[in-house]
Amino acid sequence: DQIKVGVSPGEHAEIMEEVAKIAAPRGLEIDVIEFSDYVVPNQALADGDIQANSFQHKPYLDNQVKDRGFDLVPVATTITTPMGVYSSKIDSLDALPEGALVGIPNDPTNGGRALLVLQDLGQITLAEGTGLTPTVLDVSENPKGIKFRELDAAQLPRSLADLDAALINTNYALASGLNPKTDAIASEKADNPYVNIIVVRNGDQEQPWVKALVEAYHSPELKAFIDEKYQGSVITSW
Amino acid sequence: MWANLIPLLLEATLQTLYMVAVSGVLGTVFGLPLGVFLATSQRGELLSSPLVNKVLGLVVNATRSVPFIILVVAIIPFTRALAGTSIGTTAAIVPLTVAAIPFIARLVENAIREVDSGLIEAARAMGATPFQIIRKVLIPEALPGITLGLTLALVSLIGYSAMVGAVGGEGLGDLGIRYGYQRFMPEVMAAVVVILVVLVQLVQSVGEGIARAVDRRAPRNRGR
Amino acid sequence: MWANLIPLLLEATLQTLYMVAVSGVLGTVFGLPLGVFLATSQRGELLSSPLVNKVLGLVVNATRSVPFIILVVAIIPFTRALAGTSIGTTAAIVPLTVAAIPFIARLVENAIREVDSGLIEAARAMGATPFQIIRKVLIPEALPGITLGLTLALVSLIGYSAMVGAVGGEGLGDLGIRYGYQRFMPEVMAAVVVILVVLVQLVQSVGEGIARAVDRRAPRNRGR
Amino acid sequence: MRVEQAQGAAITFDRVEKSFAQKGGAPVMALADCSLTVEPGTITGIIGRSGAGKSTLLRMVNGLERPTGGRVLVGGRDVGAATGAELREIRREVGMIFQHFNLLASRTVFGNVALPLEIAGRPKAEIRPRVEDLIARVGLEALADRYPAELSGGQKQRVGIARALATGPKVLLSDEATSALDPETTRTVLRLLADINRDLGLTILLITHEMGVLRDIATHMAVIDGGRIVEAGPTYDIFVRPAHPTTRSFLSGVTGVTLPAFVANRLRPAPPEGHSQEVIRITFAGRHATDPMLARLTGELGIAVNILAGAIEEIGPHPFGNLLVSVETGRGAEARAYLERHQLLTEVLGYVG
Amino acid sequence: MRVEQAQGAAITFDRVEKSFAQKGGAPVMALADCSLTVEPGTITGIIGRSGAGKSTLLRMVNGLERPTGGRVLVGGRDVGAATGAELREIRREVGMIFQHFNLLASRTVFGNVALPLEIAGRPKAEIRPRVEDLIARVGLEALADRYPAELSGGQKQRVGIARALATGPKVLLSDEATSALDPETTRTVLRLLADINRDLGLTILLITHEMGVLRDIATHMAVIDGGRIVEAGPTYDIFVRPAHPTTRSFLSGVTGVTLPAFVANRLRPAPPEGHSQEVIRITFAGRHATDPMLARLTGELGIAVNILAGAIEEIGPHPFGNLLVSVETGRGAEARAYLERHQLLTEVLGYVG
Ligand SMILES: Nc1ncnc2c1ncn2[C@@H]1O[C@H](COP(=O)(O)OP(=O)(O)OP(=O)(O)O)[C@@H](O)[C@H]1O
Ligand SMILES: Nc1ncnc2c1ncn2[C@@H]1O[C@H](COP(=O)(O)OP(=O)(O)OP(=O)(O)O)[C@@H](O)[C@H]1O
Ligand code: MET
Ligand SMILES: [Mg+2]
Ligand SMILES: [Mg+2]
Repeated sequence: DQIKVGVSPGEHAEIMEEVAKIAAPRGLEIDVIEFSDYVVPNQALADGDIQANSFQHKPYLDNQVKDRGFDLVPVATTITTPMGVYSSKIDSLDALPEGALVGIPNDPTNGGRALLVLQDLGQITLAEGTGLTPTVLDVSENPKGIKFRELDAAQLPRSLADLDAALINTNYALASGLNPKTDAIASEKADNPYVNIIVVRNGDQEQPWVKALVEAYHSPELKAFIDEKYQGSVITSW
Repeated sequence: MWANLIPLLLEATLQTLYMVAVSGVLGTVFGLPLGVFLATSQRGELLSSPLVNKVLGLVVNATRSVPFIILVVAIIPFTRALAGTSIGTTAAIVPLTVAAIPFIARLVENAIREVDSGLIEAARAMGATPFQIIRKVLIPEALPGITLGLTLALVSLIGYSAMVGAVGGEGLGDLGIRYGYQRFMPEVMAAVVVILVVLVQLVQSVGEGIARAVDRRAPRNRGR
Repeated sequence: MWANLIPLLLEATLQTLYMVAVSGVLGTVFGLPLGVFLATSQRGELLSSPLVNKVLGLVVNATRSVPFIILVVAIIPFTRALAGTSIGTTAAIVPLTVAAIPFIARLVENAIREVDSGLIEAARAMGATPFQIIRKVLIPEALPGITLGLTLALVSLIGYSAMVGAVGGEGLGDLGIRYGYQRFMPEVMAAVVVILVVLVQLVQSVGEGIARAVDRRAPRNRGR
Repeated sequence: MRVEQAQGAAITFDRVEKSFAQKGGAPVMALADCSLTVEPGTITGIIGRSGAGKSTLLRMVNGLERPTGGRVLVGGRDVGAATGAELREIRREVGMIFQHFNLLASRTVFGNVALPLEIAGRPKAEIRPRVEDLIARVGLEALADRYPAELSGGQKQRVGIARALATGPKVLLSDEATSALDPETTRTVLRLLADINRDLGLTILLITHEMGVLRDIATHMAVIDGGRIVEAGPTYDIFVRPAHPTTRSFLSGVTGVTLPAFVANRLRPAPPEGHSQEVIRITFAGRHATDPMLARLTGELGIAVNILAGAIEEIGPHPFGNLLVSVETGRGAEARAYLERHQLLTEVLGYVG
Repeated sequence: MRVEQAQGAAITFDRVEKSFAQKGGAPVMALADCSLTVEPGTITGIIGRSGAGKSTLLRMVNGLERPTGGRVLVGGRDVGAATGAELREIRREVGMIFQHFNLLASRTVFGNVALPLEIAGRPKAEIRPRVEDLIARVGLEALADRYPAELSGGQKQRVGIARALATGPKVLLSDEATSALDPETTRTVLRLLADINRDLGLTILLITHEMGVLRDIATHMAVIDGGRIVEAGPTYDIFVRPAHPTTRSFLSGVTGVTLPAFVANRLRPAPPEGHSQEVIRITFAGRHATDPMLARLTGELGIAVNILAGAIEEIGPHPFGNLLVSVETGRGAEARAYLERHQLLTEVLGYVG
C-alpha cells in the first residue's frame, strides 16, 4: 500500500519521516506531506488529497469538525508536547512583574492552550464556556495586568529577549536550543487533553493501511527514536 | 548533515524552478493581455470601454489585496478542478499563477503606458485595427519595459513560492521556512538563501540582458 | 458578534494603514534614490560606476530573494536596534521597509530608464551636473511612471503586511488570517477582504489620479 | 466599387472648426470656419505662420483630430463621423508623413516601411520587393537594416516618406516632410512625389515652410492665418498676385520682392532734391515674361535700367518673376507705361537719391 | 579670468574623426579628417547632404559626441579630453538648439526656458525677467504656461531657441533651428541671433538646409560631404565661386543658377543652324554688382539681353547675384567681353535655336 500522510513541520514531520522508515519494510509506503498551515491538512484529508494526517490534538479536531463539518475520525493517539513557560528575565512565574509582556502563539489552538496553561498556573482567569480555544479577549481576570503578545509559534523563542515570558511549544523550544527540563520556569500539567492523534476519513478506519500505519507508529523503535531525540519533552502515548 | 541536505536542496531548487517557471509563463500568458487591456481600455483609449476597464481593475485590485495565504485556501476548489489535487508542488502553481496574473498585468500596463503617443497615432493613421496596434506597436515598443517588469515579477514569484508550503508546495522558500525557520537549522536557512540569491541574480541578469537586447532606442550614454 | 468585531476591524485597519504608510514612505525615501542610482550607475551612464552598480544590484536582489518570513527573522537584531523591540506593529515596520526598499528601487529604476535619452542629452548640453539631471530631468519626467510604480508597491505592501502577524504585527491581513481563516469566522474574513479591497482600490485610484495629473505628455486618445 | 470611388478622392473641408480644451483655462481656438476643396489629383500646399493651425487642419483629413464643428469629407465620406472599420478604411487610402517622423524604435528601416503593408494585410511575398523599391527611391538602400536611433534626421525623415507611400495611398498628407532635408534630397523627394502624383493621380496635401517647394510642386495652395484660411487658389495666381499680407510676406523671400538693405536704407517715399532714381517692382507673368523686356526698354526708349534684386523662375509650367529695378526718376513714368503696355505689372516702391 | 578667455571662444576642429560602432556590423564612418576653424564672433553655416555628418560634427563641440580621432577645441580647451566639472564648464558657455527640440514634457514653456538658468544656479529673481524677455522675443508670451504637448511644431522649436539663449552663452550651436519655422518667424529668429551676435560677440555654428538662411546670416560656411569638409570659407566667396559639385548643387536653388525648364529643354552645346541665342550665366559680385550693367550693354553696344532667370541678393553687406540671360549668338562674345571688362564673371551654358 501507498498512502499520503499530512503533517505539520517540526516534530510531527520528523516523527512521521521515521515512521515511514519503519513502515517501508513492512509493505506500507508513506508519503509525508508537510503543511505549514493547520487548516489545510484537514481540508486536504476530507477532500481525499491525502489518506491520513498527524499534526493535531483531539480538541482541535473537534473544533474543526464543528466549524467546517469535516467527516473525519481519529484512529490512534500519538504524542503530547507539553507547553512550557520560558523567560530570559525571570526565574519563576511569581516574579512576573506588573504589566508584564507575555508572548503566546498566534494560532487559535496553541494560543488558546497557552491561555489555559496560564489559567492552570494561576496567573489569569478565563471566562466561562470558552472551551479549548479561548482568546485574549476571553481573559476575565488579570490581576497582574499581563499584556499578551501573539506571535508565530516558531517566532516565540526568537523574541524572548523582547518579552518578559513566553509560552512555547516543546518542539520549538527544543529546536531553538532551549531545554524544557532546565530552562522552562513552568510547564503545562501532564494530564492535559492535548494528546495528538492520527486522523482518517470516516469509513477508512478498517482499511488495512490504517492498521499498518498505527502499528508502525506505536512500535518500540519509534518510541526509542522519540525518547532519544526529544529527551523526554515529547511524551509518547503508548 | 550536508550529505542529507544536498539532495534536499537540489530537489527544492528544482521544485522552485518548476513552480516559478510554470506560474511565470502562465502568469505572463494571462497577465500580458490583461495588462495590455487595462492600459488600452480607459476612456478614449484604443479599446475604450471604461466600464469593463473599471470592473477588471477592481478584480485585479481585489486579487492583489487578498493576503496570499487566504487566496491559496479560497481557491482550493478551483485548484483541485485544474490540477486534480489541491496539494503539492504542482497544485501550488495554481494560486501562484492566480497571484502572478494581476501583478504582471499591472506591470505590463505601466510599461505599455510609456509608449509614445505619436507612435500609436502613426499606426492609427495607417488604418491599423486596435489589435494590430497592440501587436505591432505597443508590445514591441514597450518590450524593454515589459521585460524588466516580468523580471521584477519573476523575482517576486520566487519570494511568493516560499509561501505555498501551506498547501504542501515545497521548494526552496518552503525548505528554508520548514527547516531553517521552524526546525531552527540556520545552515539550511543560509544554504537556501544563497541558492535563492544566485537564482534571483540569474533571473535579473538574464532579464536585464534581454531588455537591453530588445531596446533599440538611442543609447543614453553617448559622449559623456 | 459585530459589536466586538467593529472595533477590532477598525483597529486593524488603522494598524495596516500605519504600517503601510510608514513603510511606504520610508521605502520611498530610501528606494527612490536607490532606484535612481541603479538606473544611472551602469557603465557609461550618468553616474557610471559599474562596480558599485553590480554590488548594489546584488544586495537588492539578495534582499528581494529572501522569503519575507526569513527576512523578518534574519534582521531581528537590526529591528531591535531600530525599534527597541523586535515585535509588535511598530517593529514590523522595519522588515516591511527593508522589503519595500529594493522592490521600490527596482520599480523606480524601470521608470527612470524610460526617460527619453534626448532629454538627458539636452540637460548634459546645458552643463548640468548628474545630480541636477536627476533632480530636474529624470525624476520629473519619469514621475508618471514612478507614481504608478509606487502605487504597485503600496498595494504589494498591503499584501506583505498580512505576513507580519508572525512578529505580532497585527493589522487587517493578520486579523483575516487568525480570526477569519484559522478560527473559521467567514464573516471576519469577508469583512477584512472587503476593507482590503476598498483600501487597495483607493490606493490604486489615487495613484492613477496622481500619475495622470503629473503626466503632461501628449494624450494618447486624441481623435479616434 | 469603393476603390474606384476613392480614385477621385477629393478632400473637402466644410466650415471646419477646432478648439482644444485646456486643463484649467479657456479653450484654444485652433481653427475657425475653414472651408477648402482639394480636387483629386492636385498637389495643394498649405502655408501659414507657426501655430496658425496647419497641422491641425491636416490631421483632420485622416481623423487624427476630430473637428469640433463642421465636416471633413474624403472621397465623399465624412471623416469626422466615421468610426471603427469605416474610419480605418478611409485611413488605409490616406498616407501621412509626420513632422516628428514617429518611427518605431523597435523596427529597422525596412520594418518601419513594411509596417503599413503588414497592417493592410499584404502577403509577405509582395511586401519585400515593394519595401526595397521604396527604400531605394528615397536613397536609403544601404541603411535598410539600421534602427532609427542610428540614423540622421534627414534619413529618418526619408523613412517616414517611404512609409507613407508604401501602400500606394490615394491621398498623401505631408507635414513638413522636406524640412529636415537638404536641397538636393528635397528635389529628389519632390520629384518622387510629383511622379506618383502624375502616374497614379495621387492627391497631395502638404504643409511646408519652403516657398520653393510650393513653387516647384504645388498646383494649388492655401494660406492659413490665425486658424482661418485667408487665401486659396492656384499657386501661380497667388504667386503673381498675393492678396493677403501674410502671403506677401511669405512670398517675398522666394520671388525677390525684398529690397536689398543697401537700397532699402536709402528709400524715400518722394523723390529727393537733385538727381534721383525711382525704384520699381516689375512682376513678370504670362506671355511676355520671357521676352527681353528690359533690354527693349533700353534699346527702344534709351532708358538705363538698374537691376537691384529679383528672381525669375517657373511655377509649374509658367515662367514668373519679380524684379526690383531703378530708373532715372524723370523717366519712370515712361518706363512703366511701356512695361504695362506689354502686360507686365509695375509698382513704385520709392525713390533713392 | 575664464569668462574673458571664453569671450573669444573660437572653435577648432583638428583632424576630427568619428566612427559609430554597430551591433553586428562594420563601424559607420560618420566623419573623417575634418579640420575647421571658427573665429570668435562669426556665424558659420554648415551645409551638406542628409547623413553627411553635420549633426555629428556639431555635437562634438559640446561633447555630446566624442571624437574617435582628432581634437575639438572650444576657447582653447580640448572638449574631447575634458571630463566632469571641466566639461560642464565648457558646456555652460555653449548653448544648443536641437533638431528634435528635446523639451521636457513635464515643464511648461516657462519652465523649459528657465531650466538652463536653474542649472547654472542663477537666483530666482534673475530668472523670471530673463525668461519672460526671451519668451517674448520668440513670440510666445501668450503661451508661457502651456506644456510642450499643447504646442505646434514651430512653437516647440522656438521654445528650444529661447532655452538655448537663456544663459547668454558664448557659443551657440543650432541644428536646423529654423527648419520648422515659417519664413516670417525664421526672419524674426535670425534677426534675434544676428543681434546677439553683433551685441555680445556670440559665436554661432549652425546647420541649415535653407540657403537663404546662410545668405542672410552666415559670415562663413562649410560644406560637408560624406563625412569630409569639402569646402569652407567666407559665405560670400563660396556663393560667388562655389567649387565643389555639392555646393553648386545646393546653391543653385537660391542664386538662380537653375535654368528654367522651358530653356533647359531646348539647350544645345553648339549653336544650331540659323537664328539662335547664346545662353550665358553672369555672376555679379563686387563693386559693379549694382551698376545697371545690362542696361548699359544694350545702351552702349545695342545688344538685346533677354533675362531668363536669376536673382540678385545680398550676402551680408555685399550685393551678389546670378543672372541667366540670352543674347543673339553672333554678339555673345562681344557682350561677354564687355561684362568681363567690368569685373563680372560670365560662363556660356549653351545655345537655343
Ligand atoms: N548611432 C549611430 N550608429 C550608426 N550610424 C550612425 C549613428 N548616428 C549617426 N550615424 C550615421 O552617421 C552619419 C552622419 O549622421 P549625422 O546625424 O551627423 O548626419 P547629418 O549630416 O546631421 O544629416 P541630416 O541632415 O539628415 O540630419 C549618417 O550616415 C548616420 O546614418
Ligand atoms: N493640445 C493642444 N492644446 C492646446 N492648444 C493646442 C494643442 N495643440 C495645438 N494647439 C494650438 O493650436 C494652434 C495650431 O496648432 P498647429 O499644430 O495646427 O499649428 P501649425 O500651423 O502646424 O504650426 P507649426 O508650423 O508651428 O507646426 C497652435 O497655436 C497651438 O498652440
Ligand atoms: N502539534 C500541536 C501540539 O501538539 C497541535 C496542533 S493542533 C492544530 O502542540
Ligand atoms: Mg505643425
Ligand atoms: Mg542632422
